[in-house]
Amino acid sequence: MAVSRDNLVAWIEALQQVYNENKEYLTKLDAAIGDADHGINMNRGFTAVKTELESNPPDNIASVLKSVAMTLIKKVGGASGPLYGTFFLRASTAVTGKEELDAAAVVSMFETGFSGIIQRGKAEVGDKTMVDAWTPALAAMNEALDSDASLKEVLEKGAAAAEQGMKDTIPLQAKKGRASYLGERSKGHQDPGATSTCLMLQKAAELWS
Amino acid sequence: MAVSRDNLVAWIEALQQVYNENKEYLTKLDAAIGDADHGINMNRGFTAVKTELESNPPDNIASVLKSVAMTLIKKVGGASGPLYGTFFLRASTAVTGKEELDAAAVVSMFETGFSGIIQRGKAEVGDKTMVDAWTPALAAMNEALDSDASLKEVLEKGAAAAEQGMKDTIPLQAKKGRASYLGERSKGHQDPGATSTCLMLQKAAELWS
Amino acid sequence: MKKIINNPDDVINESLAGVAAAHADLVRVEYDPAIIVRVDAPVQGKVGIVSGGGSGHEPMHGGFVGMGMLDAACPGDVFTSPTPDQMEAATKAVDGGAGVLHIVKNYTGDVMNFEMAAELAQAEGTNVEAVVIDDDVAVQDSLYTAGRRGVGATVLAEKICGAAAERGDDLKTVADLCRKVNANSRSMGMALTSCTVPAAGEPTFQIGEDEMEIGIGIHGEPGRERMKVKSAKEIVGMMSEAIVSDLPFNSGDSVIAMVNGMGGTPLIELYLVYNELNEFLKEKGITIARNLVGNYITSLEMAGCSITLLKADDELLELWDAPVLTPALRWGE
Amino acid sequence: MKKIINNPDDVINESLAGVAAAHADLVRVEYDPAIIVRVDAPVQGKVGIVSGGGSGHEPMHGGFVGMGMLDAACPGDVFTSPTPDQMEAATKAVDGGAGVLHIVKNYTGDVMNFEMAAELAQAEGTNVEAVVIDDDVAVQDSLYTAGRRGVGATVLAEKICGAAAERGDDLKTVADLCRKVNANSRSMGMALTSCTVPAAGEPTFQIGEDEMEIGIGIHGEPGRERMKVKSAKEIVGMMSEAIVSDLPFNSGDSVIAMVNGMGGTPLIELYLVYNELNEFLKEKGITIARNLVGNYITSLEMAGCSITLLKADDELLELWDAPVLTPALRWGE
Ligand SMILES: Nc1ncnc2c1ncn2[C@@H]1O[C@H](COP(=O)(O)OP(=O)(O)O)[C@@H](O)[C@H]1O
Ligand SMILES: Nc1ncnc2c1ncn2[C@@H]1O[C@H](COP(=O)(O)OP(=O)(O)O)[C@@H](O)[C@H]1O
Ligand SMILES: [Mg+2]
Ligand SMILES: [Mg+2]
Ligand SMILES: [Mg+2]
Ligand SMILES: [Mg+2]
Repeated sequence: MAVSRDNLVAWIEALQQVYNENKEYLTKLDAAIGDADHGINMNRGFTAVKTELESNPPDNIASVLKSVAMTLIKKVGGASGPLYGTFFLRASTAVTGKEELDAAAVVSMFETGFSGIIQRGKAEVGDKTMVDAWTPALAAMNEALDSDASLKEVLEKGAAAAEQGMKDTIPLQAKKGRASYLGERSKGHQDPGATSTCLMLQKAAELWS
Repeated sequence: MAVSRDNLVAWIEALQQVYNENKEYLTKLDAAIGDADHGINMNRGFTAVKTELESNPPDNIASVLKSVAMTLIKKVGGASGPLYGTFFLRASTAVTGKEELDAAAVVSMFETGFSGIIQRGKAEVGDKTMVDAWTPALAAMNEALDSDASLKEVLEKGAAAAEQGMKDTIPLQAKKGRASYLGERSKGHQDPGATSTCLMLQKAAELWS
Repeated sequence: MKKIINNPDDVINESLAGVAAAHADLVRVEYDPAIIVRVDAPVQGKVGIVSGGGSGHEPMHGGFVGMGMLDAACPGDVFTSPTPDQMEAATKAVDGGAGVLHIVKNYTGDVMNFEMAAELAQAEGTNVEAVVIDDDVAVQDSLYTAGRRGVGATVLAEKICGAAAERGDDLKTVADLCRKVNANSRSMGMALTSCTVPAAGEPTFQIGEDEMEIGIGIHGEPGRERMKVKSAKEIVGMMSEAIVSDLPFNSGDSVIAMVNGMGGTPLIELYLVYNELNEFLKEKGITIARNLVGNYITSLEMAGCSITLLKADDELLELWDAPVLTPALRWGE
Repeated sequence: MKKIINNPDDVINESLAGVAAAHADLVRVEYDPAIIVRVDAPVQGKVGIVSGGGSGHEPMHGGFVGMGMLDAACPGDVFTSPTPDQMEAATKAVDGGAGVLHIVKNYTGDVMNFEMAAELAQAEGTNVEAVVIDDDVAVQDSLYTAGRRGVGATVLAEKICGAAAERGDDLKTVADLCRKVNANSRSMGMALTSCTVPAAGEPTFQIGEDEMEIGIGIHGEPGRERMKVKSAKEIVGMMSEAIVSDLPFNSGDSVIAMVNGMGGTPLIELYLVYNELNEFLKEKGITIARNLVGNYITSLEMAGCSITLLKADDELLELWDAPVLTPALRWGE
């Protein structure tokens, strides 16, 4: 399949449900090494995103992403607001004018969005952030693309790698974000932002197939 | 027996131990219908009393009582400070110049002290205060005196009546003191001040025999 | 018990030492007997104002000692009335020749101890008047009982009488003003949690995770009723209705309103309560002319709040607005 | 969860409405996006000062808006950085032509959101400088991490920069002063209990009846170490030692000292802590020139306290003493 504007909107709207259902879970993870609000932030953000998409439906893929970005930037705050906001803002620039996204275009969209996360947050792999989910996910997706996998296969590989990356954050000592204040004590806990990223990719893999 | 200055001091010093041992008990009673400090107050007061008697031993019965009074007035505060303080102050006026107290003199000492409690606190029988322990105790002691009982018998009758009076405070609705703020809800609890009075008389009955 | 203290027996003296070190420009502290005195006391020719009560209600009373408010405060043990010798020492220390007003909260202990102190001071030639504050509508008033408790109105009375004394009013005038403030004030409190007296080491009362106590006293005395925790709007409605109907406060009245925290409730909630109170009074046609929102008369670390309303007129507002310079309250000049 | 609130989602707006109603003489409140602005903003020709951060730290920042301190505050959700559109609106509202200083606490979220806001405001022609406050010695500083957290020094920086802006200093001077305050300040906090974020409904962390957390953050972030509750003297010793040795503060230094309550700790304990701090510093030959004791930068209803020291010189003391008129801090004139 190729991802249309409506497929994209369906994904975003599904994310609202995902973060609503995982609100407590993400918040619990954040309570352990942060300030107990990541689930609340993501849920508030995507609830606002859904409302905005419904009341002002943008008519193409790039403008959907831009609307998501602006809402997240306005409504989330915290670290994840500017990070995911910048992600969607950048992602939209990768798909300007496109009516449909094939596997390569989807990966390029994610990749461009991810470059915004890096630029905004300046985290590196191993810092125990969402970067630790995105990095292996993008590597896996690019590898799958290289072997001509279908969109579904590409996304499933990406989601699986994100999940692994998310789990791999557990032993890490945080270097960026609130968890870094804990030093050694941040070890042994899964990063909430890596978890919300993993959920995002899992939903895409589930829907775009 | 007759009560000498030393017997009096022995009683007061024993009261220090009594209130120390019953500190939690009296405070718990006060927590239910007051402000959770009656045991603390009595213990603080009689600890100071004992220290003062040891460092400045007064040489006669009246001056022992006066010393106790002044210390209680200075160190206790709350309702029980002025009440017991006035009690001992008045009691001392009833024994001026005496070297020994027979049964009648002991009862007269208590009775005069008690009149100070009434004057200071203006409570009546049934108001759920220490007055409800003193009133039956003095009645029982006077009755025993009339039938020529020994000091020991007089005090035992008094202590028993005080105990009954103390228990009889349980169903009462408080009209005076902090417990009165509770209205109906003060019913079903034993009055802490009646309890400290009962302990005082019990100790006298035990020691002066 | 979790507190940042050393020995429970030393809490008050060590805390007083902190006050002395922090506010040497405003007050001086004496320890035996314990009193907090305005740094320039006695002010010659000015009526002295003394208040006091159990500790654990900070900033009341020590935090209100200074220009335009109290001349001295007597800190008792936690939740226990101070003793006559403290009150006598305070009275002497602030007697500038124009007499001394004792502002006494209506608790049996406070009243009796202040009575004894007034007798002592008068015997030594100081003119003393005492006014007893009893503004708590949670308690049934009656001639045959100890009457209502003194709570939030004490803060308002101390501010207003302090201003009157500062402008030179005589003892009778200041005392009458105190009675006027008391007569026109009503309060009510509520608690979500108990407090723990340091020397007791355990919470004064047990309360369920979903319960609150309406009509609580400032010493953790049980209140009117235990009930499930309600919304802020309902809580404020219950308390305000009881207050407004008691005096009563009527449409067209102008009030000084205090939303007071019990010590463990954050400011964000107190402002939310103030918003509800403002809405409630607006509907009744009552206007808030002045307000205080914060922790002024507390119960150690108790979570909860109280509301106090004082029917105001031009005289009271003028005295309210007069300058005050104390550790806990300052404005004007 | 026990709080005096209505719907958890409405806490901030309803509390802001209370602030607006209580302090209409000092501030005005806007709701979309949410900002608290000095009533006479923009002050022409004066550098505007904007701060902000998650809510739940009241009185910071909204309680510090007014003459001599902040021109505007941006209240985020509880413990969540505000959003760039709030910061942009605040920046515009206070721009009197002399530029605007953003005082930012060093948290990834706050820093990134303020960065985005500054880009937006600068794009529209407002001159913006941002200073990041990072005074918390509980956190290891390093080039490779997010660095230290911003805590108590924020209050001191807001007061001092506010005074500088009020006397007419230009943007660069005010920003340099802010950097100077930050460079000379160190803080550390501790907690006895957790706080509960209203939307989360449960305590942020579990802590035993006999435990405390040293080095806690103002959002309930775990600290340096969990240990048995110690005496006030030991607690103050641990925190002060960490603070003093970090800068370091030396014998002969004069400091502005803040003993800050986390929201659920009563004033009686804070003064006791101040007493211990005063003793500790005296032994080191360090003098407290000015102090603040109270709840200034809180964590909802958390029980605990923090200590902040700022090495003071004549310039800083003069700015500290300059008049300030805000809901939570006022003196001078
Ligand atoms: N510099 C950064 N770069 C990338 N991701 C980051 C960075 N800082 C924090 N994060 C991510 O943000 C997550 C926390 O988000 P959230 O709880 O919503 O914000 P806050 O920490 O402000 O409360 C972390 O779990 C981490 O994955
Ligand atoms: N007016 C009164 N007359 C006699 N006894 C009283 C009066 N008011 C209170 N009491 C007694 O004082 C006791 C409480 O003493 P205490 O707890 O030490 O003081 P406080 O109530 O000030 O905390 C009550 O249990 C009651 O017996
Ligand atoms: Mg978080
Ligand atoms: Mg009591
Ligand atoms: Mg008491
Ligand atoms: Mg946050």
